[in-house]
Amino acid sequence: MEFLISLWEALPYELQYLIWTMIKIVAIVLPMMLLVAYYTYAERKIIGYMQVRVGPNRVGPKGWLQPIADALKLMFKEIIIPANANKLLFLMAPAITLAPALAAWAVFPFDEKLVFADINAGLLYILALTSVGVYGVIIGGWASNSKYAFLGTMRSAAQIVAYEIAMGFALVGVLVAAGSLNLGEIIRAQEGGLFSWFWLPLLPLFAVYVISGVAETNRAPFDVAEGESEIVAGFHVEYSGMAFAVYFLAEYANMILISALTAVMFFGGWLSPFQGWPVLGPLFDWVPGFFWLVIKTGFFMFLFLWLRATFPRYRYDQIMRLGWKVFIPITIVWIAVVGLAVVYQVPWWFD
Amino acid sequence: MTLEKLIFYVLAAVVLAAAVMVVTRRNPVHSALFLILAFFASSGIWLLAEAEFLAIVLVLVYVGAVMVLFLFVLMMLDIDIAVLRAGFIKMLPLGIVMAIAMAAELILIVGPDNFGLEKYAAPARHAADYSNTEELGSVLYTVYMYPFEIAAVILLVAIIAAIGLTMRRRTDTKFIDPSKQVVIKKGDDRIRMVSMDAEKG
Amino acid sequence: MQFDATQLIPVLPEISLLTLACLVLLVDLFIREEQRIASYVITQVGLLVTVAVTLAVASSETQIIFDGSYIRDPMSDLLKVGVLLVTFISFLYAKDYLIQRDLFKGEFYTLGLFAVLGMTVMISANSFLTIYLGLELLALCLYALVAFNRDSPQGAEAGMKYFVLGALASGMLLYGISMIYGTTGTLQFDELAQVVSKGDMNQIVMIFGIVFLVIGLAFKLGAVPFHMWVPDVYHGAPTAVVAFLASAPKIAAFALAMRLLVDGLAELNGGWQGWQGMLIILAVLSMGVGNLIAIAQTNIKRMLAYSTISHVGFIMLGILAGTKEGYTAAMFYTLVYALMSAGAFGIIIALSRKGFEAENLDDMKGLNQRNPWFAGMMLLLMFSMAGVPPTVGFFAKLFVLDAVISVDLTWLALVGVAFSIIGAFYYIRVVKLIYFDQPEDETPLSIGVDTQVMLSINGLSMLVLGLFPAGLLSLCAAAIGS
Amino acid sequence: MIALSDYLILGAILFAISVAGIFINRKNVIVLLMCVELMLLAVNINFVAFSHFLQDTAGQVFVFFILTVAAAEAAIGLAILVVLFRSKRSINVEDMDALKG
Amino acid sequence: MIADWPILSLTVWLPIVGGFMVLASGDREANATKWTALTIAILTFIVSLPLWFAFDSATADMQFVERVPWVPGFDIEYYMGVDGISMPLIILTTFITPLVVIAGWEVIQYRPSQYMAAFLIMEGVMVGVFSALDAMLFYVFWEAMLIPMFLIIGVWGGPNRVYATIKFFLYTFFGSVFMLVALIYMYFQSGSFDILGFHTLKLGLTEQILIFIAFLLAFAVKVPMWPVHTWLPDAHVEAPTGGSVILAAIMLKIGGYGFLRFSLPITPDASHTLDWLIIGMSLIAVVYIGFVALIQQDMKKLIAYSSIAHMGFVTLGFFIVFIIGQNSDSTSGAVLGIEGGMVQMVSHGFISAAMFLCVGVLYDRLHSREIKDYGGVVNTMPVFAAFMVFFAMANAGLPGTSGFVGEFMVILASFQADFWYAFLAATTLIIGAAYTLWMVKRVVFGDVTSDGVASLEDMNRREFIVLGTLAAAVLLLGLWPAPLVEVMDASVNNLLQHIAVSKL
Amino acid sequence: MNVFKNYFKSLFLLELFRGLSVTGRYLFRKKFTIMYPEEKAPVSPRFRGLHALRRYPNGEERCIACKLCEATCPALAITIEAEPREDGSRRTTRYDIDLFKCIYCGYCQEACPVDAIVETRIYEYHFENRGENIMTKEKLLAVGDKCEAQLAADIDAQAKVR
Repeated sequence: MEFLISLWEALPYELQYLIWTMIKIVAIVLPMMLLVAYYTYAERKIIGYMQVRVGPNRVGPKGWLQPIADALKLMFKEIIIPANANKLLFLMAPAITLAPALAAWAVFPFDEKLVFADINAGLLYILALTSVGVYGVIIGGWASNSKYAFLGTMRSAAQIVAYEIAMGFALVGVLVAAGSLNLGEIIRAQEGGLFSWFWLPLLPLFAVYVISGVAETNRAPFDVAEGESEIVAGFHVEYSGMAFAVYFLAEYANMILISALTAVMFFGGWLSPFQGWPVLGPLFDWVPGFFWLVIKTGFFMFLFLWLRATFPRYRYDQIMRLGWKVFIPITIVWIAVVGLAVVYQVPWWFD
Repeated sequence: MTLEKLIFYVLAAVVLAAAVMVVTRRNPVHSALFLILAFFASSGIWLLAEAEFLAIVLVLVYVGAVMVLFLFVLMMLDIDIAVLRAGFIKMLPLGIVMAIAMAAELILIVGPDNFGLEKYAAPARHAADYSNTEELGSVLYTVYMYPFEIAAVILLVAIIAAIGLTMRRRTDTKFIDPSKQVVIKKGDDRIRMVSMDAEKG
Repeated sequence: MQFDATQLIPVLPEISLLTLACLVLLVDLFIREEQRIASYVITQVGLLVTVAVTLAVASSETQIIFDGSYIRDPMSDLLKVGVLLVTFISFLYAKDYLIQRDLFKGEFYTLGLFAVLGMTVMISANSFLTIYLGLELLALCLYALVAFNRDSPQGAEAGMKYFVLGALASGMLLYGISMIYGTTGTLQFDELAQVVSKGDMNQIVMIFGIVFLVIGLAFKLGAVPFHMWVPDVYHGAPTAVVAFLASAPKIAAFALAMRLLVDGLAELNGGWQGWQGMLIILAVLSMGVGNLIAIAQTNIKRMLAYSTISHVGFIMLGILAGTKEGYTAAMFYTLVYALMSAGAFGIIIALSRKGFEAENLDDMKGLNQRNPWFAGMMLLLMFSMAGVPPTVGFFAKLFVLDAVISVDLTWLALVGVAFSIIGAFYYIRVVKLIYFDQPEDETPLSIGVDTQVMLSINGLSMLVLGLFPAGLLSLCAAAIGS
Repeated sequence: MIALSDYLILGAILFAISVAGIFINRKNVIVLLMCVELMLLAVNINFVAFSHFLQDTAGQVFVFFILTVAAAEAAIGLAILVVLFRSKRSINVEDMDALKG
Repeated sequence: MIADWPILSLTVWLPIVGGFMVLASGDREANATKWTALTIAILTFIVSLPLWFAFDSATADMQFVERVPWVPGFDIEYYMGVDGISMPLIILTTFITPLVVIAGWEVIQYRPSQYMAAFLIMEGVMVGVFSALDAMLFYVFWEAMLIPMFLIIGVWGGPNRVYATIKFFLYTFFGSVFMLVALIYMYFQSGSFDILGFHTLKLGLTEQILIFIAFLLAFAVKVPMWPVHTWLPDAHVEAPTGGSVILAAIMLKIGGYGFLRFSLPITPDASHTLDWLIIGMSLIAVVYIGFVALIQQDMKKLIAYSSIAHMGFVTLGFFIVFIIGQNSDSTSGAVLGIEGGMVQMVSHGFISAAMFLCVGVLYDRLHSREIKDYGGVVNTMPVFAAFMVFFAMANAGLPGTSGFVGEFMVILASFQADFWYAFLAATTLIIGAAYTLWMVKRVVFGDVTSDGVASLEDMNRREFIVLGTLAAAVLLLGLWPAPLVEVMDASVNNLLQHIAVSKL
Repeated sequence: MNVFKNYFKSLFLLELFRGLSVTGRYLFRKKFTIMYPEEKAPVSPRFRGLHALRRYPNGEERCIACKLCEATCPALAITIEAEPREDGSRRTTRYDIDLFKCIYCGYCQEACPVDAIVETRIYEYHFENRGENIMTKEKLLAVGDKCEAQLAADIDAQAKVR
């Protein structure tokens, strides 16, 4: 052990820094992968339950090993590259989708002190990264050299770009209310228990953000990009094996990210819901912030599945209409309201 | 050579390589993708120049929106690549000569003679709590209020123009108004009874 | 900086225009097809109101507000009024054309008004930033307007060419601006002028920046050798759009040149080292190429495009003189040219009708037999463009030559004069077609009363202004000021 | 330390490449548009560098507006391109031959 | 006091405004339009008469002066006035115009209102040219003249009219723009556009020569002098009769007037230095063009060339003054040269107008100008033949007609300069007689050669009035030229004194 | 009023929440999933599973090669060839059903005048090689032999409605 420490100290500073960073990255990415795996399991299970079925229950007790089995299967499956496909791009595309979904976690505050990189423009960083994710879809669909994949790409790209605006606007409302782009600051601005969180004063923005998030990730009921009944499976129709698995991973990682961000932006991140309340507040003081964060994130992750189980797929023009003609005006109006409220320090939230 | 400098040179090399690819690639989609790469790399360079906000905005706006639009259009239009590149080779040597000449001339002007470290010392780094975004924001909404408003108008114009140019209302499509669909009640809303005379045999 | 509402008073014309544009946008959304005329009426009334507003806020002093982004001076007042009135005229001409071709949509007026807003912003710009934004606002609207007729391949092609070259020009301009910013550290014209007068910058970099600046400017003005887009745009765009494009934006382009070169860099106007030399080359080439190629044209819109190029050369002559008289002359020329151009295209529009585009020179044949009055108007316009007295075009040329000779560039004046003789040839060829040839098409002209009145005013103004040029000239002189 | 000239040389080469690109890609409209974007990028690098070394926000503000305008420009440019393609079924510059004289 | 009235302005603007009225009245009431036009033309003539009668021929100063600022920013003024040189030409203009209006009475069927208006506007503008004392005002009128003339030839001209009219326009436009540059240049030297101010302006020789050349380009084209005369035959041939008349009778005189008003007084030294050039060109015009006229088949062309030859006399008269000045101390010879040129201009105004009208009379009947199509006209049109012979004699310089006076004075002056100049000039009397009379012989005399000629009718009253008036004028001037000479005497003397002094 | 109500409903997404509450409630419902390989769902006597050819109790195959089933088969899955046997009776020499074509409509069963071709309750079968999808006469008879008791019972159970 001491040998190890001395070895460590012998390393040059840059290398130390690099290794530390690597370790931190792994510390975030690995649990994330695991979470994704079990999120897929949860999805199948929960949707099954809502459809009055039990869902996967064969692999392992209650089906707990199902995700592992899936992963194994996908890993050993051949990656078929379609004729005349652009091979390089075809293989790059899934990685491009996954990378931003994971990179966004870099600025995410898991707890008061637990942030990988506490940068000032955290919110912008996240917005920028999520906006890059669309390239995986575009490139993948285009490189497949397939009509269905291409149709899916077109749908998906238009949809993502459209909802990104509404989403961005919703976040503008948050940053106006919080007065900072730093995610930690945003959470700190929400201190004071359940009703001080931004979901209440920013209720319309919250709704828009959540729904846009669903649309951004191409999840039901906005999953026209996959549209199995119309275009088979959309942009990733030609993918199989590990390449497909990475897409899959990215989709779920994105869902988790959106859920976590919702928790941070509108539900006070690591803050306790009973903070500052007479009795309950002290009672829950011992609970670590990370726990609250997980609870909140978990709820929104559940919501994703719940929505999928409940609603039928939107028609494409309806999606566009909703995004452009409903959400964007709503957000703009509410940003103005919030702006006024902040300027005139309207009581309860902004005083 | 400091780390910073190393990063700069690597990024600069990436930008230039990507730029060369943009102009020489056969397939416009590849060009577009290389352009995205160039944007990414220059965003990194801007970070080195302490323009964090712009660096992120570059990625957000350009990579996230403008280039998506490019790719979207590029992919949607059925472009015959072979035809487009005919004559490319003929122009290439001339283009290279032109680029080198122009670059040489420009470098002479903007090179170290006029803009070296002796003339322009590198500014000190900002403190950790300095927020580039905040600084830009505060001048943007005060000193540059007027240009800011005009920029808003420009964006409005872009919307109007783009929609006006490309949107065509199709007369041959049939669709249902979803809001009407939703408010349907039992009974009279659903069906309409039409009394018709029986056809005479 | 505390916000002060009185600051907004000088900006009232812009505010009025913006309000108007948004109003048209909204109104147009909610009216039915057959009520579309309302958009037109609102636009025109609004333009006149804006003229009134501009006049109301006009004064002889100079105000710089918005932390140096905006300047209101006598020049801006006059040019704004010019832009607004010329726009009014061209919109009036355009109306019937648009109605006949199913192009009568609100977007035309919305985009047109935003373009006018862009022009006023340019006219009132006091920093590179503002002028760039104004320029782009104008340019974006024009790109869209050129491609406005979506079913016309020519229009789309023209729009594309215009767009690519316009964007290229913006790039050049910006590169020049960045150089100037780098070496002087300011974007504001008044501060720039101070820096320049102190000589507080790197001379070589400055010249270099100005080269790019002038190239960008030349692109926007359509000066040779950066003129390639002009004929194609004039040819391809709907005539109604060209009537607008060829008139009011020229005034804005003049303002652009004045603000860029004179407001900030006036001190650098020295011989071949400063921008004067560059402008001389551009001016001579523009006059030469414009006039010579115009002769070979069979399409009247193309011909007028080349004529524009040559007129731009003449306007540059006035600017490059670098004296107050020169600026006054160039301003006079610009305003007059805008009027002439609007009128000429007004006639072309009047000759067109549903299903028929008057485009070729041959379509002018025998106009005198079809409608002697408008033949007369076209005669006046053409002679004015050729610079034959007593029309006002002569005085425009006279003042410019005057300015050029006053700075001992007599050879340049001779060159200008020589090319205007060549230019006279193709203008009188139009007159020849109108008066001496038999009409190929005997259909009587169907022109609305409003167009008739405006065309008559426009045509006769050539004569009236020619007989009494003093008023406009003294306005211009006052606008250039001390 | 990175000198101002380094940034400017990068901008200059980028500018030269984009101009050459416009020259050699005269047939393909969409690549022309991309070259214009590259050109603006070069300008932006210049501005950012100047802004950094002059310690003046004006340059960055200018870049901000250039980005805004360029986005609008791209939208309109592509719209025109689509209109063009609809009517000609091609974006080859050589097919743009309706206008000459 | 009549001299205080704005007679010049009236003379300029009455026909112009009247012209626009005629234009506006349109062609529905063609007759009324014609009468209106005639009334205006005659009215203008009447209005212009005080210029002659109230003229003070004792002084060389400008009279009937009107001066108001026009474009203050560039020091351009509305400055008009007449002296002995310009006044007769104004009267000539106002005199000829009604005749032209009458001449076009029945011939012009296509848009008579425009035709009449063009002539009226033309008249006003030409009077403006003669009366302008501000260089820019002069230039404006000078160029404005082109527009109606361009239309007159182009719209109502012959089959080849488009070529002719564009050639006419470009030649004259080309010539005049260089004058514009010269004028602007002088504006910067003197600080105003006042022509009289230019007269006293000190200029170096190189400057003078350049300015002189600029003026020469303008005036030589207008006169026209060899070798820039080629537009004239084309323009004359293609122009309608009225157009030819105005062109020959008045517009050519403007060039001559320009020499007197600009070239000589403003650049005396350059004129002196380059007088060999002008004299040479004039003599070539007189002799060579005379021979060219001899071989013409077309009557109008013949008269056109004869006009060039006659105008050669005028320029000869103007520019021999320097040589005379060298040869003798007395200015009387020089005065004779210039006054001869002036008289020649006026007289040529009458004669060439009459000749063209004669051809017009024939052309209206047979629609041909070819000499060979005629012959024996005297048999069918005796009255006309009489007129034609008379005018031909005048054209040839028969003593007793006005043609003789001017030519004689110039030749007389030439003798004082150089015998050979005079000799060459005098030959023109012979050549002129040859081509004119030969034409008359072939057209008027002999047997009736064709059915066309046989069917000719003699002149009607309208034609008779026109030609009769002109004949009277020619006779009057030929027999009693003294008043005309007297009127211009003071001004010419003043001019000569002025140019005798070097500006260097 | 109605308009107002609808507006209110859509503004607050009431319909959506109702939908969510439905699925939310079902989340906690008791599941009636059958653990398939261990448990099986009851099968109706009319179930149309794998085909079978029956025999008479004496062992003689019922099929008389009337080809009614072949004629009626909408998917053209049945192919029959027949020739007289040595004893003169008409019997099939070939009776193939292509299970890839068959849509299990049961028309053959309906058409059969002698109740020869029937569909059994067998639904668990699979193929491992190409060609196994063709049920030949032998295979069909084998299936019939195997489940004759069940088949007879099912036919009896339906006798009233046939």
